[in-house]
Amino acid sequence: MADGAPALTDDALRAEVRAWLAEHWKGLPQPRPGPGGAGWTTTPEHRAWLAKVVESGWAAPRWPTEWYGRGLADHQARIIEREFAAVGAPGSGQDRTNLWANTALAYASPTFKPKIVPQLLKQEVGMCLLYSEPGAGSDLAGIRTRADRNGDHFVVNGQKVWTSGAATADYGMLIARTDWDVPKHKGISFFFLPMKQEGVEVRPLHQITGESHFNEVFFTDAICPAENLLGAPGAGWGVLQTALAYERSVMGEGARGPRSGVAESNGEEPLIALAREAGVLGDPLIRQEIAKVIGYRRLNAMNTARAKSDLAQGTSSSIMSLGKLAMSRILHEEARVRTLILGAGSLLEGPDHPRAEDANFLTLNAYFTSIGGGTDQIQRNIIGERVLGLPKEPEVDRDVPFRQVRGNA
Amino acid sequence: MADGAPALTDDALRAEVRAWLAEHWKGLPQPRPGPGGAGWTTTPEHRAWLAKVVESGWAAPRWPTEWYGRGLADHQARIIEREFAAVGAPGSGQDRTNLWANTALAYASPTFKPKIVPQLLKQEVGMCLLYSEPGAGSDLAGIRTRADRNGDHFVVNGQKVWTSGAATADYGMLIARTDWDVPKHKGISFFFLPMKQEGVEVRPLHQITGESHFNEVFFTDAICPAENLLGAPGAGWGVLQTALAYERSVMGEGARGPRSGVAESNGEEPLIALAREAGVLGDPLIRQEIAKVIGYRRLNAMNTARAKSDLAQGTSSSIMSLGKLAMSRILHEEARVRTLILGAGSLLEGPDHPRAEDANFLTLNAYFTSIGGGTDQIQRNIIGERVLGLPKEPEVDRDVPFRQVRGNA
Amino acid sequence: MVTQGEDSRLPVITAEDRTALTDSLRRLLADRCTEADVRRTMETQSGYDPGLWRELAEMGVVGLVIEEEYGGVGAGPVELERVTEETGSALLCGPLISSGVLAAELLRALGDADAKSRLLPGVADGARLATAALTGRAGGWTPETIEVDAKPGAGGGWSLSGVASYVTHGQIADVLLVAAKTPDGIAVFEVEPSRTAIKALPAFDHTLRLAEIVFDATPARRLAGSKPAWDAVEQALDLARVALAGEQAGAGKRTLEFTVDYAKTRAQFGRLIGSFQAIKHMAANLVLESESAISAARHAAQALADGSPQAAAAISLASFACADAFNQIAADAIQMHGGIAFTWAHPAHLYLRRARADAQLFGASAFHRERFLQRLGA
Amino acid sequence: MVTQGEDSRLPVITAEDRTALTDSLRRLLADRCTEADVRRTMETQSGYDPGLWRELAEMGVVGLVIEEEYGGVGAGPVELERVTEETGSALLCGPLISSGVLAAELLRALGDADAKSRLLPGVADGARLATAALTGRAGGWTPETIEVDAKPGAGGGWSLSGVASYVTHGQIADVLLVAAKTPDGIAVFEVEPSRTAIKALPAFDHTLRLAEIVFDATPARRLAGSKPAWDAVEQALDLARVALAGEQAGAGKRTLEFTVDYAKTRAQFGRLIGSFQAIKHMAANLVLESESAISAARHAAQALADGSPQAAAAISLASFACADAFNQIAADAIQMHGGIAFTWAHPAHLYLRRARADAQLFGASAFHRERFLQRLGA
Repeated sequence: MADGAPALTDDALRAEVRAWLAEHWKGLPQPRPGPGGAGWTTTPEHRAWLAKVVESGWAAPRWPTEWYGRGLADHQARIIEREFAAVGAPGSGQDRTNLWANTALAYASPTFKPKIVPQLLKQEVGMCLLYSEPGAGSDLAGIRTRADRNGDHFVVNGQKVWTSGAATADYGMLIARTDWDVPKHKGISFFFLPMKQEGVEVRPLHQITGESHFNEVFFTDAICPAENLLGAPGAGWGVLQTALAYERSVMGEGARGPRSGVAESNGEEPLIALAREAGVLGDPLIRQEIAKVIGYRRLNAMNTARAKSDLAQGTSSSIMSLGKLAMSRILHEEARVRTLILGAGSLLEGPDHPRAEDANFLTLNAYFTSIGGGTDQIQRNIIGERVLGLPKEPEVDRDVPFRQVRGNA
Repeated sequence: MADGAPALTDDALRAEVRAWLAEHWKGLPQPRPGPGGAGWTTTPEHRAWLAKVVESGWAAPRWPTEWYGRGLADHQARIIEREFAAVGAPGSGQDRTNLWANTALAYASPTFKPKIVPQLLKQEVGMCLLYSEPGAGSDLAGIRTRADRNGDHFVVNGQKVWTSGAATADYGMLIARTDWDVPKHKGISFFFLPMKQEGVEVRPLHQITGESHFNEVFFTDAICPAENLLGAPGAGWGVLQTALAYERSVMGEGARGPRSGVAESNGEEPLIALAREAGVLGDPLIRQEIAKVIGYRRLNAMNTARAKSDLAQGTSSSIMSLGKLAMSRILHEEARVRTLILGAGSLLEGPDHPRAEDANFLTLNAYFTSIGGGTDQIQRNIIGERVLGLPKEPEVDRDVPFRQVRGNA
Repeated sequence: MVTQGEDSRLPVITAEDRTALTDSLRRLLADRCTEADVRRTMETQSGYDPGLWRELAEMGVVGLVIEEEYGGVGAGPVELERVTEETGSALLCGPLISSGVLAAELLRALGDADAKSRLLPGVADGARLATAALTGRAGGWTPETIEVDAKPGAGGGWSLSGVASYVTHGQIADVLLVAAKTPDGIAVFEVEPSRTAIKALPAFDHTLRLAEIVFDATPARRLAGSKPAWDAVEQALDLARVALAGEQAGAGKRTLEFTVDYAKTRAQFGRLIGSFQAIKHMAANLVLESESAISAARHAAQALADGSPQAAAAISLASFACADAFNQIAADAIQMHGGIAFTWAHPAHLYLRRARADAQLFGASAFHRERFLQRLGA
Repeated sequence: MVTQGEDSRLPVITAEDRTALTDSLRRLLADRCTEADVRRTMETQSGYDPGLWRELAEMGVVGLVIEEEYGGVGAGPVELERVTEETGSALLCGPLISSGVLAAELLRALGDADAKSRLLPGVADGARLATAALTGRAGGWTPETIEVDAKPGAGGGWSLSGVASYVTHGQIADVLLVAAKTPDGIAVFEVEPSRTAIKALPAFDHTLRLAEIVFDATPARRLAGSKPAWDAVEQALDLARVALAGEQAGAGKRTLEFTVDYAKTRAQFGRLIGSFQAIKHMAANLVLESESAISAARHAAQALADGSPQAAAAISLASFACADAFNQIAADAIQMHGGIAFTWAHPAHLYLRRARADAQLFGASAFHRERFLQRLGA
């Protein structure tokens, strides 16, 4: 036991959680999960419940007791999560799933950490990611947003894109360059930037699909207190890698499907239902294509389940890193097969043509997965290098001061 | 006119060729073309005919008169070729198609050229290519066979693979390293190596298909006269590029199909005939796949025709470089569709099962096109860089003395 | 200049004429059909630029394949294909194929002299916009998909009832030709658009206009013809398919070009992204697709011009090859651009939308692969 | 240790037992089933190594899924699949699936107590080799493809006439089970191999043995069964498919491993080839294929063990996913090796040949995709 607390048996722990839930859990008004994991459920009742969970040590039971945890091993933490899940109560397992809180716990400064960690666990603050830039898409180490030290704070100037939730966020997890005279990976620092200030301007970004889920964010002499620096100055690349690992591991499960929300009949596979409705379920060619796509989806689910089971057994699994690439194929292929099923029907769009809307939306939005959060190409590099151990490409700019890197002159 | 000869009209030229052919062409005993273009038709009658064609200036009419040519422009040379083709007489157009003779004409030394050029045009000598090595597959500049100057000759040591016709060849076109202290492209020289000597050992290479069309060739103090050097010492890479350009431009047209030689019925597309025979021509799925493959074949033929027509009109065409990549896809896809058509029948092999033999042979032999003569991956590099003008990859060994290149220490 | 056979279209304009035409057209489009023009035009209700349309008509592009005696140029499929390579490349918005090709060729194929002399001159000079309604709500452009029934009425007139859909530029057409089922097979009718109920369908390709047209005892004039009407429809569809194949080939080529240009200027990881094999090899594969599409479209045009018995096979091959090529190029182009192409402001999605539309019009790839095989005797 | 339900196979050996078994098996195969052993064995007439076969039998691998009362281990699909991952990885030659799985499971599924007690002990201890002839010359492993007719004879006996083909290891079988058509539907018969004409078929996968068997009024014993005989055949086929899926997943994984190892040591252009994106990205795609195949095979095994109503769908999914994955891995592996893999001496083509064989046995991918969809209710 990390904190020297007396060891609890699994059964005793389970009984304790059940008793606590039985006493406190009364349900919540309908929860409203935010899009893509980046938003927050913001009802006062929800926040009150979370505060209670956090203070009782159920929110992050793997964490040490001084940080709202219980210092429990993974398998006991999972017992707690299962009990919460069984009654439908949210808030547990944040030591596994809360990107912001985990990053802050690991890297925040001694003065900032006590302020921000409970707020994050209780979801009292809105958050957004400030990584991508127009000039640095796949190559995050090539960012040019700058943060210059000025006494007890940093002054931030530059631009970020593909940010969701920026308009309502209290803080953004920001990577910015603090040193231009060292190689590109070494001059980056990681901040919790206060968003609600004059120097931060948020503009909607019009996507290929016609929607605007994302923002561009412009910084003009925005101020960030020095205590909001995570990790040492210039050590931001390492902090970022930790934060990205959280994201990638969930991206294989969470991509968006069709937009229309047309109810699918009786739990049948959506593609089968669509083909039946379109009167082409008897087409042998279409049947093969449908089988392939359903197959891809199920294989990905099986891979994810196997990875989780490996993890639960203490074996680290490399399968998790495949999910994003698999999902990219699933979405693009499903879009293709939906188009095949609809035929000329796919020419249309708009609310009167929800099936076409689905197929066309998916066709475009699939790029959100195959480009966003690291392109498929980057993902293949990662799998090749980290999973298979294949050698890296010669990196021409790895040891060059960033000022001298092509395109930064 | 290159030689100041009086200009002939097209009609006069056509009449002259026709008259000459009418007088001399009596047909030949059944010709036996060698495999893959590397072998030779070797009947005495055939050689006698070729000698007559060469001496009359029809073999290489674009060449200057002192080299058996007539100094004609391309379009007049084609008139000659068409007249030869019309009566079925071989031997013309070698200024366009004879790899060996063109290479020798361009680069052979003043003393060697007069000996070798007529022999090559008359096909009195057998030839083979000595390029690839076990350690240098795609990366021909990485060869390690060495040729060391010793007075009036070079001493050759090393090993080559994927050589066809080596057992019967009189000369091999050899690339070997003559300087180890300059970057890898700069230390290579190009030779016409006499093959019939003690220092040259030829061993059959057993292919994936079970056949042995290729050899490994081992050199142990083999001797090559210095006059057999083509181009300057160390300038072999440039000679090689010229020679390779000839090969690549024909590879898109000349890949091998099925092995069995089962007669295809009545000129019907082979895949249609196969599916009909197998009783699956009504299968909608198989029909789509057949259509795709026939489509690929026809598109490639159309591309080739368009490239030739562009060339004939004096426009240089980049399409030619696509043929090899296209053929690779055609062969692999045709193998796949043949397998699909045969189903369980594809489990078999041998003379009693010629259809299966075809499908399985093609499955394996398709790699001859997708790997041999530069892999598909190399071919995509070439198209990307030379056709599209995309930037090269950083080449880590381009400027490094060959002795210091990885794997050569 | 014109020597036009009945079943084959002999070269009627020289190669030099053709080059001059495509050169002027390219210049006009570079000037008047920029990305900004396309975006502006596609947001208008009519979906075309009347000023540009007039210029195209004056240049002979609108009446390109219409016989000279009706005010056209009298050119053939080969010239048409080269022209649509240009208009496809520029993403031209408007009824060029609907009016100048599909409807005009249907009139020509039917051979109804009266209809031709009444209608073709206005189509050729661009003053009137024509289209043809040839399929029902299932799409497919086959006789079985027609959902309009024709009944003979009094005085030689007919009346139509039913629905036609995916009618290209139906909402702006002055002349409407309709394929309908009669007791003695399919026939083609001329209908006054104002006598029908025309509903504009919202198209995913914003540069396209589609309509659904409802007929309810709508008076119609049956067009005479020397061959079965569906044969005439097929002839018109085949010429439209050649035009569409050219459009796809030209648009695919342009998409590849601007994508390769981007790969030559965008740096990541300290290198131009075009130096990475992931990008370079994708581009190399697309060159093969793009060049094959051009070869296929031109070959189909030539086969049709020659009156080759293999023309239908060549056209279906071009239809699926060009559709598949353009779709793959447009899709990969977005991937190769990365995040920047995921925005509304980037032109890549306009080409992808066009690619998806073109892949459905006048028959999708699976249909054409099947037809190709049938025409090969399988 | 055994608690075996009728329709579901509950875990009968612990996870620790399973790990111990696969570990010993892996060691045995590493020692006795090297590439050299495979090449030697595949050139023998029988196509298996009797000494190794005895050791496999002693280890319990041959009788793995045979009930304990007949000398087997009484394990289920989950253990079987883990075992065939190992044998597939090593390219084991021999009748493991034919005898120990397909024929043994068919006897179990039919439930003919007499036949089971006569035949299974010999199969379980490896002394007798069994196989099942379940399809005709069209292949396919469906009732329609059966070309053997059974007629009742005197004294309760039957006689068979016709042809069975693609009989795995038919030429070395001591026990031959045959599916044949009777007037009252398909039934399964036991036939004395020496009473038939067995022709060895040359297999492209040299590690496999296939036979065509001709019956000409061949005396046969009809096996009793509590369920329709084809249901029993399907049950046996499904277990064999799980075994085959495991074999494919294991072989695919191994192929990828040695290919990646090659890419880590082979230098071209002054770099290890695995550093080129062309190679690296191909390998990354294959990791997804390989891991998906393993997941699919294991999931199918578990579904069958659980007696899940979704088991047939899961098995068909595994069949096409594993076949397609192994084929793609084996094909790309050759490309990634370059010239060296184009030689007879390189093992890559042995895996490609196995991949092609496995992709046909007991139904090809298109068949399984169709069956998968049907089992999903479509």
